[in-house]
Amino acid sequence: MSDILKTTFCGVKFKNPVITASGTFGYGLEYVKHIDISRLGGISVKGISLTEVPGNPMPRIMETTSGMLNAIGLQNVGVERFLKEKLPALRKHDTKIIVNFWGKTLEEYVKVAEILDDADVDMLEMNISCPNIKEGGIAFGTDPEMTYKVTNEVKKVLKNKPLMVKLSPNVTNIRVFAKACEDAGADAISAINTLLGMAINIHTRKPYISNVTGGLSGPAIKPVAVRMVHETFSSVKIPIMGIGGITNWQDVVEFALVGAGAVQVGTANFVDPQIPINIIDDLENHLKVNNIASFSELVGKADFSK
Amino acid sequence: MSDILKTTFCGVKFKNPVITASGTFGYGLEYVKHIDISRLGGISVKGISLTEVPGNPMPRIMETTSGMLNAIGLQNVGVERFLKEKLPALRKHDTKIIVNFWGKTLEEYVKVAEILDDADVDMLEMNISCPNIKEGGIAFGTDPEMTYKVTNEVKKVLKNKPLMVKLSPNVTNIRVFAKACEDAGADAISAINTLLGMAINIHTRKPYISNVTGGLSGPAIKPVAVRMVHETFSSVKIPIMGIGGITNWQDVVEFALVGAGAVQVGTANFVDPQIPINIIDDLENHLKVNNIASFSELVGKADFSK
Amino acid sequence: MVGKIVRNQKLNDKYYLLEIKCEEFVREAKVGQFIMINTRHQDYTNDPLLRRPLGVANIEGDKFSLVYMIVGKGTRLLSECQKDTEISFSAPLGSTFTLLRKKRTALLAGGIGIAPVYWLAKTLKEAGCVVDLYYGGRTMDDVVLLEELKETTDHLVVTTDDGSAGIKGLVTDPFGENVNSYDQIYACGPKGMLRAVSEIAMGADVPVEVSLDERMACGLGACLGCIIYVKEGDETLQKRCCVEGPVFDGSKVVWDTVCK
Amino acid sequence: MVGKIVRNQKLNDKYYLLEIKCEEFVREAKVGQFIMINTRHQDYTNDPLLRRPLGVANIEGDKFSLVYMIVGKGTRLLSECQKDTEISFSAPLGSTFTLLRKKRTALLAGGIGIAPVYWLAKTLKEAGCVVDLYYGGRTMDDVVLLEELKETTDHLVVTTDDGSAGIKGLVTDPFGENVNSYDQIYACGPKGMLRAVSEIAMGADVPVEVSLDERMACGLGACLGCIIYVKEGDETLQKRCCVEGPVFDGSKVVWDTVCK
Ligand SMILES: Cc1cc2nc3c(=O)[nH]c(=O)nc-3n(C[C@H](O)[C@H](O)[C@H](O)COP(=O)(O)OP(=O)(O)OC[C@H]3O[C@@H](n4cnc5c(N)ncnc54)[C@H](O)[C@@H]3O)c2cc1C
Ligand SMILES: Cc1cc2nc3c(=O)[nH]c(=O)nc-3n(C[C@H](O)[C@H](O)[C@H](O)COP(=O)(O)OP(=O)(O)OC[C@H]3O[C@@H](n4cnc5c(N)ncnc54)[C@H](O)[C@@H]3O)c2cc1C
Ligand SMILES: Cc1cc2nc3c(=O)[nH]c(=O)nc-3n(C[C@H](O)[C@H](O)[C@H](O)COP(=O)(O)O)c2cc1C
Ligand SMILES: Cc1cc2nc3c(=O)[nH]c(=O)nc-3n(C[C@H](O)[C@H](O)[C@H](O)COP(=O)(O)O)c2cc1C
Ligand code: FES
Ligand code: FES
Repeated sequence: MSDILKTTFCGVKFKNPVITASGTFGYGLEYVKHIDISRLGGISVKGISLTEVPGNPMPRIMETTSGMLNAIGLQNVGVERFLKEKLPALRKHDTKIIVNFWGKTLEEYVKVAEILDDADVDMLEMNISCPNIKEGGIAFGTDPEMTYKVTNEVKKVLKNKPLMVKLSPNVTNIRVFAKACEDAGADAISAINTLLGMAINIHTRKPYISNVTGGLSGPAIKPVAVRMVHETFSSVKIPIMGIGGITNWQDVVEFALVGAGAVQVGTANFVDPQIPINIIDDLENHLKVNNIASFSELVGKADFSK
Repeated sequence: MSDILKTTFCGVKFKNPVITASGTFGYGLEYVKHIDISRLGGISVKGISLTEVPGNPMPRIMETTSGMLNAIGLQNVGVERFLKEKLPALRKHDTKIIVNFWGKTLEEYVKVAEILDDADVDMLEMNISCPNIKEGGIAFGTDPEMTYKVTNEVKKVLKNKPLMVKLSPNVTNIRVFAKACEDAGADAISAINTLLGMAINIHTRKPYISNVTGGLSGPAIKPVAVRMVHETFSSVKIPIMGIGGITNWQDVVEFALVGAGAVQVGTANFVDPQIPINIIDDLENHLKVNNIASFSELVGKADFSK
Repeated sequence: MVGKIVRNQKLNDKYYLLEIKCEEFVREAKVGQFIMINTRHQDYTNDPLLRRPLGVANIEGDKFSLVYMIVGKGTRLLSECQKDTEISFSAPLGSTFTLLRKKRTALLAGGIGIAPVYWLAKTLKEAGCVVDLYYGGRTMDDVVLLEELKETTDHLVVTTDDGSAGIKGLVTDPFGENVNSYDQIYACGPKGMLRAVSEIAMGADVPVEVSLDERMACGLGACLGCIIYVKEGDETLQKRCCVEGPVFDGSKVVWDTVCK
Repeated sequence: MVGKIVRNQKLNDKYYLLEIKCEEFVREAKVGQFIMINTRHQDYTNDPLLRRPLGVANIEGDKFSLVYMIVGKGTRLLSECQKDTEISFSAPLGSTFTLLRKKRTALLAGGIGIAPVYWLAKTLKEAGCVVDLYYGGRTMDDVVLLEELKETTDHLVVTTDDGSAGIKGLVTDPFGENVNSYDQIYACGPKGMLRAVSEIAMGADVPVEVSLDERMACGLGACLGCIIYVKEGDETLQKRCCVEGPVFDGSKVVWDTVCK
């Protein structure tokens, strides 16, 4: 392994820019039997909250054309159990750990952040964009003032860890939200979370997802994600982690060109757990063959001249 | 052909609820060589404006995973030439004609509507949601007050024709826009137009679409469209025409169950011009086999009980 | 893992038997486990997107078999795969049936539920058990591989809803009459049937293991899309069908949350 | 329309020849036209979504041929289609080459541009024309069907960028030297080449027809995705490559808008 993929993203040194996305990679450990997770640039773990959360009733997932709907409802073991039961084992693998977290209230966001700030993790990713829970989450992510407020309050208590804020695509103008995050002191932005979608079983006439609506992810949404990363890149100076429908190295280059300093692979981990590893190998090969000195040379280099 | 598919939608009597979507069916005549267009419930023609419009520079289209991007830029012959050169030939076919129209300014919207109100067409569909033009269009469709205003002004001049307003999915809350239309006197709503998306050619590093961004359509977006029709149905009483990713009769039933009183088939016309005809045949068969007396019996009948 | 298709045999209009050669897989697989299989050309099409869960139905030498029913696009694509092409799938996944020696066992299969039961019957038989198989389907097309099953069972009782094969009626009826004569019950099939079987077994105080189906995205415990609620003492716990399952203790499953 | 695959022959690692039987199509097709072809199992997968435009490369009896180059997922899927399977496509689409009798004609093909030129050469030859074909490719793999082409041309000049087959250099070089000896020029290939050919022909005042490629969604004039700008008198008009094209008068195309 050469150094060509090494990527510094808001101060954190990743061995490569390919990170597995929150909610699609469990607590990392689930994949140990299937791939060598220490090959990954990093892992963003399943969204953690102050206390254990059981999530939504079943059914929670459904495949759609080139995508899937999910309404897991942020089931997680809570921050204490995560730190005690999951993190130590995960830390044995040489990869960066990003903790995706959320709260039902402003106070909860701040409290979880405070706890994580002192934990042995590399970066925090604040989820204000989960479409599948009633309280918190999306309510913070679809109102620019709330976005500013939660980012600002959380930033105040953080002494050690960089804060990345994960944005929702279910808004009229993502630039406004990106700007609110930057103004409030966020160190980075990740985009996008899932698009709100829905599917009905025409035989039972019931929604395929018990929560009625769910988040749409996968290759189907990639064009929307690329557009939103582009819009975000053109409105803020802080780095952006690009997410949405990535399944191969070409997709990663596409996101980099519109401004993603690193990327997350989500649904593709279900399609084949080998995909992020393949992407890393193929990306390294692409850079070498084309004499591109480092991944960062691609970032924001799309050519918009006529 | 039996009567089972006959559908009255805001006063207009369609022989069936399957209409071809604006921009995907030209002025209707292009398809005459390929299918019997008189089989269709109706045709929504390419978006018409006051004067001829050349549209955007090339390239204008690109395939994406299970979808496509387009930025045609509303190229059209203008309302006068449409009425003189296209409509008479189209009228020879026994199907309802919906004229999709737009303006660069409020005044243009009103003027085109006034002209069409006296023309031999069945219904008007006001496009306030095209993402591919700088002036007009989307500006009216992403601000609820503008939506109210343009709908209200256009409604004032219409004496003969029902007005359907076509909504954009690129908003935080489509319910607000649907309500604005209803309050302003719209007779129906059609949803959705395309999602704003983008794709980059990683070899040239240029956008695949000269306009940089384009509208995403096709099966990829169906879950978003179904969700938005559901949200619209739960917030207004006027009828809704469901659009987005429909490729078969099952999709039509799904849209009907969440509240679409009729549907439009768009990108699927490119996939195979035979698709709307197949849908009509299959839908009729489905109703018969299941002893459903009419299409309208399906509308809004999704079961949201737990 | 990657294997080579040895045969992809149509059993009838609905059912197929797919035999795949893969030494590595055969070494690891245990009875009751399943795989996530790619039904499409992975590199250049994304529809269908996810892999599909299928139970391991048999193992022989360096080959394993799947039995699948045509349901939607994934299984239809699978049915078109040609002999000798390579196909990719996960390592064997999930929990296993408890294997017993020299016991009296009843196996119940409903429709495509025969897949894991087929291998289970063979394994129990080899371990000296008495193996009675109660196998129900909607019509005669839903009961397959009867010749093979006769060889690996002591009694084979077939039922169909319409009486087109075997006894007319539900598979739980003839089973219910004999439940007391068994040391262990195993079942795979529709959830309603598994619930009924579990209730009969519990009534007779016979241990029962069921193999449950849930929609799955990852198949390896990461997505939390496949939750089954299970009682343990006073608590109701969330179990992942793909890791802690698909085989569960039928007496502990909270059936009201599973059957809807 | 639906036809049956007679053969899907690999010519080399990049190029395939697909022969399809369909009487109805053969009756209607004219030289220069193209089809929109389904490259996938239409009912149950939507990726790739759109049909792909391919030029008609030959017609013989009740069969027609396509020559295609592997570019992306559509053409890759096409290359896997088996003999005897049914394949669906549109009726013949678009404009045609102007057919002449007993004239001296030069045909130019660049790479996969050979597809419509192949049939054109045959047709002109049968009409008593002198047919000189200038055929250029990047390497020897990009010039195919040479044996067949020799039979239907009077002179066949092959060029490659790297000299691995024929003359090393651009196809426009040997053509440019002879341009004055022709009554009519026809060309199909990359846009840059078509522009160069058109400019050479215009310089020598010889009429030139070019067959242009644009991305297409509908192929029948409805989507307005395939616009080509063409001068008529003082006006610049918008033409649809799929209806008014793909064959255009090379001297009228506004090349600055086409080549980017
Ligand atoms: C552990 C396990 C073992 C299984 N073993 C077998 C077997 O041996 N043989 C067999 O024929 N079938 C088996 N099934 C069911 C099989 O997975 C589905 O029939 C199959 O996924 C349908 O896919 P499709 O693309 O044909 O249908 P589609 O309807 O197109 O599938 C759409 C989506 O729904 C999911 N889905 C649909 N039906 C089911 C179902 N019953 N269970 C879970 N997910 C479903 C699919 O995975 C996919 O994501 C098993 C399921 C599980 C969970
Ligand atoms: C009128 C016409 C005639 C043609 N005749 C032939 C022929 O005879 N033989 C042949 O090999 N090719 C021909 N082409 C080009 C051929 O259509 C493309 O190579 C093919 O569509 C690529 O599809 P893909 O899925 O393999 O590639 P992908 O890259 O996956 O295609 C993605 C999208 O881009 C479009 N696209 C990609 N390249 C082209 C291109 N060069 N022109 C137009 N659209 C493109 C595809 O249609 C698709 O929508 C013709 C094109 C046109 C317009
Ligand atoms: C099953 C599932 C669970 C998810 N859970 C979370 C989560 O807990 N927190 C979060 O921020 N995003 C979550 N996401 C969103 C993903 O991290 C990612 O933003 C989204 O899926 C788009 O990327 P993709 O198309 O590559 O999947 C989840 C997505 C899926 C499919
Ligand atoms: C090439 C193209 C052109 C379009 N032009 C118009 C238009 O002129 N006016 C309009 O209201 N919608 C237009 N649309 C949007 C469609 O009518 C439809 O709302 C959208 O494509 C979603 O439906 P689909 O997924 O079935 O295509 C266009 C769509 C496409 C693909
Ligand atoms: S299928 Fe993902 S956790 Fe079970
Ligand atoms: S491809 Fe649609 S108009 Fe030409």
